[in-house]
Amino acid sequence: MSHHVIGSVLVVGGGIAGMQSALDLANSGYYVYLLEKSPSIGGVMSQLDKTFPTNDCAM
Amino acid sequence: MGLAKRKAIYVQYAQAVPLKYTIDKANCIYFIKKGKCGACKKICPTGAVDFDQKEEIVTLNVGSVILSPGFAPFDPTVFDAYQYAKLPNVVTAMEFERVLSASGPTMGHLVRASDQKEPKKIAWFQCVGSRDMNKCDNSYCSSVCCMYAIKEAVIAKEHAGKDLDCAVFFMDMRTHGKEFERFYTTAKDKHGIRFIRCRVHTINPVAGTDDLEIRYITETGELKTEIFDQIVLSVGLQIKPEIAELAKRLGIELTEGRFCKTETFEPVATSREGIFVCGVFQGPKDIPQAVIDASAAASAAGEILSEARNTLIKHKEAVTETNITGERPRIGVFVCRCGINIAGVVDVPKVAEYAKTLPYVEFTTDNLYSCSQDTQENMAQIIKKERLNRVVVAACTPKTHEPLFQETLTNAGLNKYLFEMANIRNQDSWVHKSNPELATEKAIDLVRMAVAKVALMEPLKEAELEVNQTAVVIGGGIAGMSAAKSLAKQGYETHIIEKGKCLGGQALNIFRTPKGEDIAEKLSGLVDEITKDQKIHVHLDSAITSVDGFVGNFKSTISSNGKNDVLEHGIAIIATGASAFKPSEYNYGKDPRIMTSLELDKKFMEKDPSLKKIDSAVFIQCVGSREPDRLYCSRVCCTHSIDNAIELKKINPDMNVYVLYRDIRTYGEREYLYKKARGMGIIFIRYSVDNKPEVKPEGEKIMVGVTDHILGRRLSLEADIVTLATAVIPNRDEKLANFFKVPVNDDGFFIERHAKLGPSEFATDGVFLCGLAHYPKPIDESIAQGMAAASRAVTLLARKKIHTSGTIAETMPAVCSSCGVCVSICPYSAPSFIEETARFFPGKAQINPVLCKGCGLCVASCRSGAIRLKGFDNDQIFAQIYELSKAV
Amino acid sequence: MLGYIDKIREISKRLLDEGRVDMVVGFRKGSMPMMNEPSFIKNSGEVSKLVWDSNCGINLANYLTDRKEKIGVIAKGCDSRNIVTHILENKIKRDQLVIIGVPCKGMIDRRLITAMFDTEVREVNEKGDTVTVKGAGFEKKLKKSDILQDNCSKCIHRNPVLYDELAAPLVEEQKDIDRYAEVRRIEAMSPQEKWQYFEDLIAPCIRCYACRNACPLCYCPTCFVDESRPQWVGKSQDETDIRTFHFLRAYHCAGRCTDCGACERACPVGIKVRQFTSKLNKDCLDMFGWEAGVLPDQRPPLDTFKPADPGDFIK
Amino acid sequence: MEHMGVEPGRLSFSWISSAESTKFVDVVKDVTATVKALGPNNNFKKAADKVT
Repeated sequence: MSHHVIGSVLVVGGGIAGMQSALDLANSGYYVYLLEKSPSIGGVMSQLDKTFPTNDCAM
Repeated sequence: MGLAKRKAIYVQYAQAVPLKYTIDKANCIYFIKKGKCGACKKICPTGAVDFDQKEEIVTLNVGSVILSPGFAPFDPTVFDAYQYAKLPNVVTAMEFERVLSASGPTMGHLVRASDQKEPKKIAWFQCVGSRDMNKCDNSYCSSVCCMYAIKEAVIAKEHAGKDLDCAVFFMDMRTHGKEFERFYTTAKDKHGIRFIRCRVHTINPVAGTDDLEIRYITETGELKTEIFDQIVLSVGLQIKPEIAELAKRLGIELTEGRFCKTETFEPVATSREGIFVCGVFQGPKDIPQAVIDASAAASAAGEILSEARNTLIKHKEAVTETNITGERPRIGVFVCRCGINIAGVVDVPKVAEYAKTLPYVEFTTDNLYSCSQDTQENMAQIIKKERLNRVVVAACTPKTHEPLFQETLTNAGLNKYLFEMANIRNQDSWVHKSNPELATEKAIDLVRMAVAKVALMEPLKEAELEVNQTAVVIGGGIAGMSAAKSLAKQGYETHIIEKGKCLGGQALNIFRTPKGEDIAEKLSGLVDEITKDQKIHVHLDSAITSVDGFVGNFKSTISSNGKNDVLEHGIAIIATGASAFKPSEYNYGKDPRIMTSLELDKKFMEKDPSLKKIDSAVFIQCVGSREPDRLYCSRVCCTHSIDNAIELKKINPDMNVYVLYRDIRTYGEREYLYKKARGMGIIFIRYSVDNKPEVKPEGEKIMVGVTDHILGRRLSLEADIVTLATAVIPNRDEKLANFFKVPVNDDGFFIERHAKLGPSEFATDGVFLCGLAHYPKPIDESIAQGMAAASRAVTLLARKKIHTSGTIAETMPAVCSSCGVCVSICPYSAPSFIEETARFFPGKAQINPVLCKGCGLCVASCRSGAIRLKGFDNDQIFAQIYELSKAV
Repeated sequence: MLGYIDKIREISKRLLDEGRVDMVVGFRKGSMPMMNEPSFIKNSGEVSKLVWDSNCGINLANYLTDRKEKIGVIAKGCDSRNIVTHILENKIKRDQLVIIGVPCKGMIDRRLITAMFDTEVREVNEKGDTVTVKGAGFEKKLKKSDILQDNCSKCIHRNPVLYDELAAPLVEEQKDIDRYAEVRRIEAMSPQEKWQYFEDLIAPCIRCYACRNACPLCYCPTCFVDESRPQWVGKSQDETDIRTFHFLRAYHCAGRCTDCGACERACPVGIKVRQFTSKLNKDCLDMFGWEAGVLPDQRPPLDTFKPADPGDFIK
Repeated sequence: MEHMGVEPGRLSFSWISSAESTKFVDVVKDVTATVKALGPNNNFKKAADKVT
């Protein structure tokens, strides 16, 4: 059976994990659909004040 | 989150991407009262409000799906005893994050909700909605709450000052991440945060005040009553019901905790082929682990789609660059209003008008939003029409927007470095809101400086480099092999350099995974696959003896059995692993019955018959870990010992099994094992680091003395075997670190690019990291990181060509005095001396544009003034300073 | 000290005859008393020109910069330290050099002696620790230790740190010397007093750059004072420009200066220019335990970074 | 600089990460206040520009 492989990926969820997957795939030569329910991406991490250990702003 | 009022049209948060307003349909007058109001539509200057948008159903055909639907913080309303919904000063940790945040409802000012009073005493309650089968059915550990509670307590003290009293009430302190244990220790010792091992039952409001009273039992058994101003509930992570529902629709199996079910050796594969998972849906985890999984999932998708790579992506058409050499500067100045962000304070037309009077300025205008698509296109048209050869945009910060405007220049056929931004928003209109006149003056000064600088700008070239498509993986353990496998499946020639005689690394010494998979069997399958793969070349008994070159073009010498080979490769993955600590305490080495965890595993693997004869077994945790000179948690040992304890109990159910521990750290769904062990009658006894157990062989038995904290007395246990859960010690490799110019921390682990966002790569381009060399971790996490490192590497390999920055240092050999300070001081080894035999400027310094990062260290240290940083040249900086001095 | 001459000549002759060096850099008698000049001897017949006495204060390392031939060089303690710095800074290669080490007991201060007499000093001779000064109608014997150059009187590196041949047995180093009393005196002043002190110090400066030219460390192809794009320092006689010049010259010597005194010796108007550099020398010693040119295989502190470096100045 | 008679406080070094906005503001306020208190530095002006 010859099967046709589609060079695109659907990423469900635009939090830190979804964004990282999408970036990696897009930079590796795949077309990416990033699906996010809320009006902006970033997920829970964007609500955090600072993150350990760099105490960098989570933004 | 209900902490503050929000309008019906809002931006989710100040730095949201995309930074666009959205209408809250449930609260908008237009939607509630069919067609009334609509003021926003009338007032919007760009006509962006459209009430008639409809939901659209789009069907997508894709090759693979990655699920990263995230989690919801546990809702503690169900806990009557904590009265979360009733008491305003009982908040969740997420709400507390917002209070601490500078962009939050209180602008980062620490006040409690009921009366806006600054709290003097705050308590954190751990495990709210985690490790709990009574009030909710989340019996897993959420993995992240201990660490975030400590972080919040430390930051709260930073905000409110030393006098703030912070207390964390916990069951086990689980700081098992990289550098976490050190943070916990400083929080305790330096910041004076109180840690109290107790699960508090009830919160009572103090009548007549907004304060909260709690009662708890101290470790010595004393009942105490304490009043706090505010209580933070460290809520756990859980999967939303609609996600579980979605999984069901997709035919994906879930675990007991409603997380996506995965296998140890395929940590991001769901039970359905082609669908991968990452983030908290895969299991409760913190940010770096989510980032690792995310890259691993991308890699897994890439493995199955590699033949269709580059089939659907679109390439931008390149615009030919206009040659402006010798032209008189023709500067265009675009002043941005940023809606009312700038124009509300700064007199934008006045600034634009002023810019017209500056030398070489041929065109000025103001834009409503310079960053919007149509303005961008318009700007490109103007650049072409007015034959501009330098551009200044006075707007927001170059940190976020410079690349965008540079792209506009490129699209207009102009070298992207013929550009300068004046930050009249973040550094002007935002901070001088109350003083519009001075703000306008400052904007004028900033524009004048930018114009002076850009006039001296020259087009800069970016070096283009071919990326060698071969990969090298150093270390043939589980992480290294996973990385190699993933790279090979995505079509890249890969070399594994292993110093030992066979592949497998530490996994060879481990009996089984906590999920019950047989490691030896899985491992030999993997080794087999690696050896058979045509694209993978395994070099055993080998080591790297030198490395030349840089990202895309490394040249490494590999010595195997006395033979030296030179290998050219584009990227390198460091997976040099770690090994088990051999202790000198607890009489280890003096009696064969006192062994390390791996030695016990060996007995299991060999099916040692002596195991059946054991009546009593003792496990001692944290041997060599979490001690002053090795201040990190080895992460794997709690789960490993508990699993081995269970195995012993299975071999002989009458056996007495004791686990002596400091904190049990069975994070995530490993918690179930801990619960199971307790159910099987395995006895857990806690000890403290300043009162360690004593182990003495006495005749037939080994006597283990330990102080039981609950009973408050010294116990004496008779054991047939004692297993020491010893620390994971990295295979410290300073030489390799030096070859690739990558850093190593005090403990000997490699330091990644960014603790949160770049866990599987180094700051040095083209060098990646995975496995135990990064930090102790179990097999599933090692495999995920191996795949993640491969994924990060592929993003580089796939580009085939890379461009370096144009903003780099350059020497002027005629002025160079060859003193060598730049060669000595550069952290990237970019400067070197021109060969003595060269025709021009022998012995003078030169800078390799590929290695240079443009940090400017050499420029500052050159006594002869022979180095210039392109784009920040001396005369440009001086020009700016002269222009600035006109303002005074 | 005069006894050194024979040994120096003998070594130089041997090196030239054996072809181990193409030339020897040393001193010859100057046309005026107390003004010995550098001399480049290229054949062994000329070695008799070489001299050695307490007037050889010029730093011969200054003549090695960017030379390609093989050189024999006479080196006092301070010269040898500058040679070490030169090797580190890639100005000359170690294997080009045969260093003829001369343990030194200090050089005499020409300016101090001239100032003692109303008329011209015509002849200066020394024997042991006694220096005899003759002029029209006077003759006076002086104790050498009373008329040493300031830097020599405070020197703790009289013996060469690096040498291939030795012209005399090593001498005893001076101990318990307080080298930085003067620096501390200035440190104790108020900002206004400090400013005034340096104002007075540089008042006579004519910006002839003799200090720079005499300094073995100043070898840049284009000196910052000569740069015009960008112009780091104005070319005028304005006191701010003069001060900037002295500031920056001193900073360029930070961690490299051996306190050889060449700058001060060269100044035609007698400015104590070492006041600028000795503060930086003291700081380098206090902060990094560093003295320039003592360790032949270590980069100076300002070329390197170590996590333990002092950072108190960063707030 | 201080050794040569520039008052302490005119020169300041600080290590501030791009995330430490509050620290940056504090340091800038601090330095401005110190320099304002010291008044104009007449010493380092060209003779021609000196305010007398």
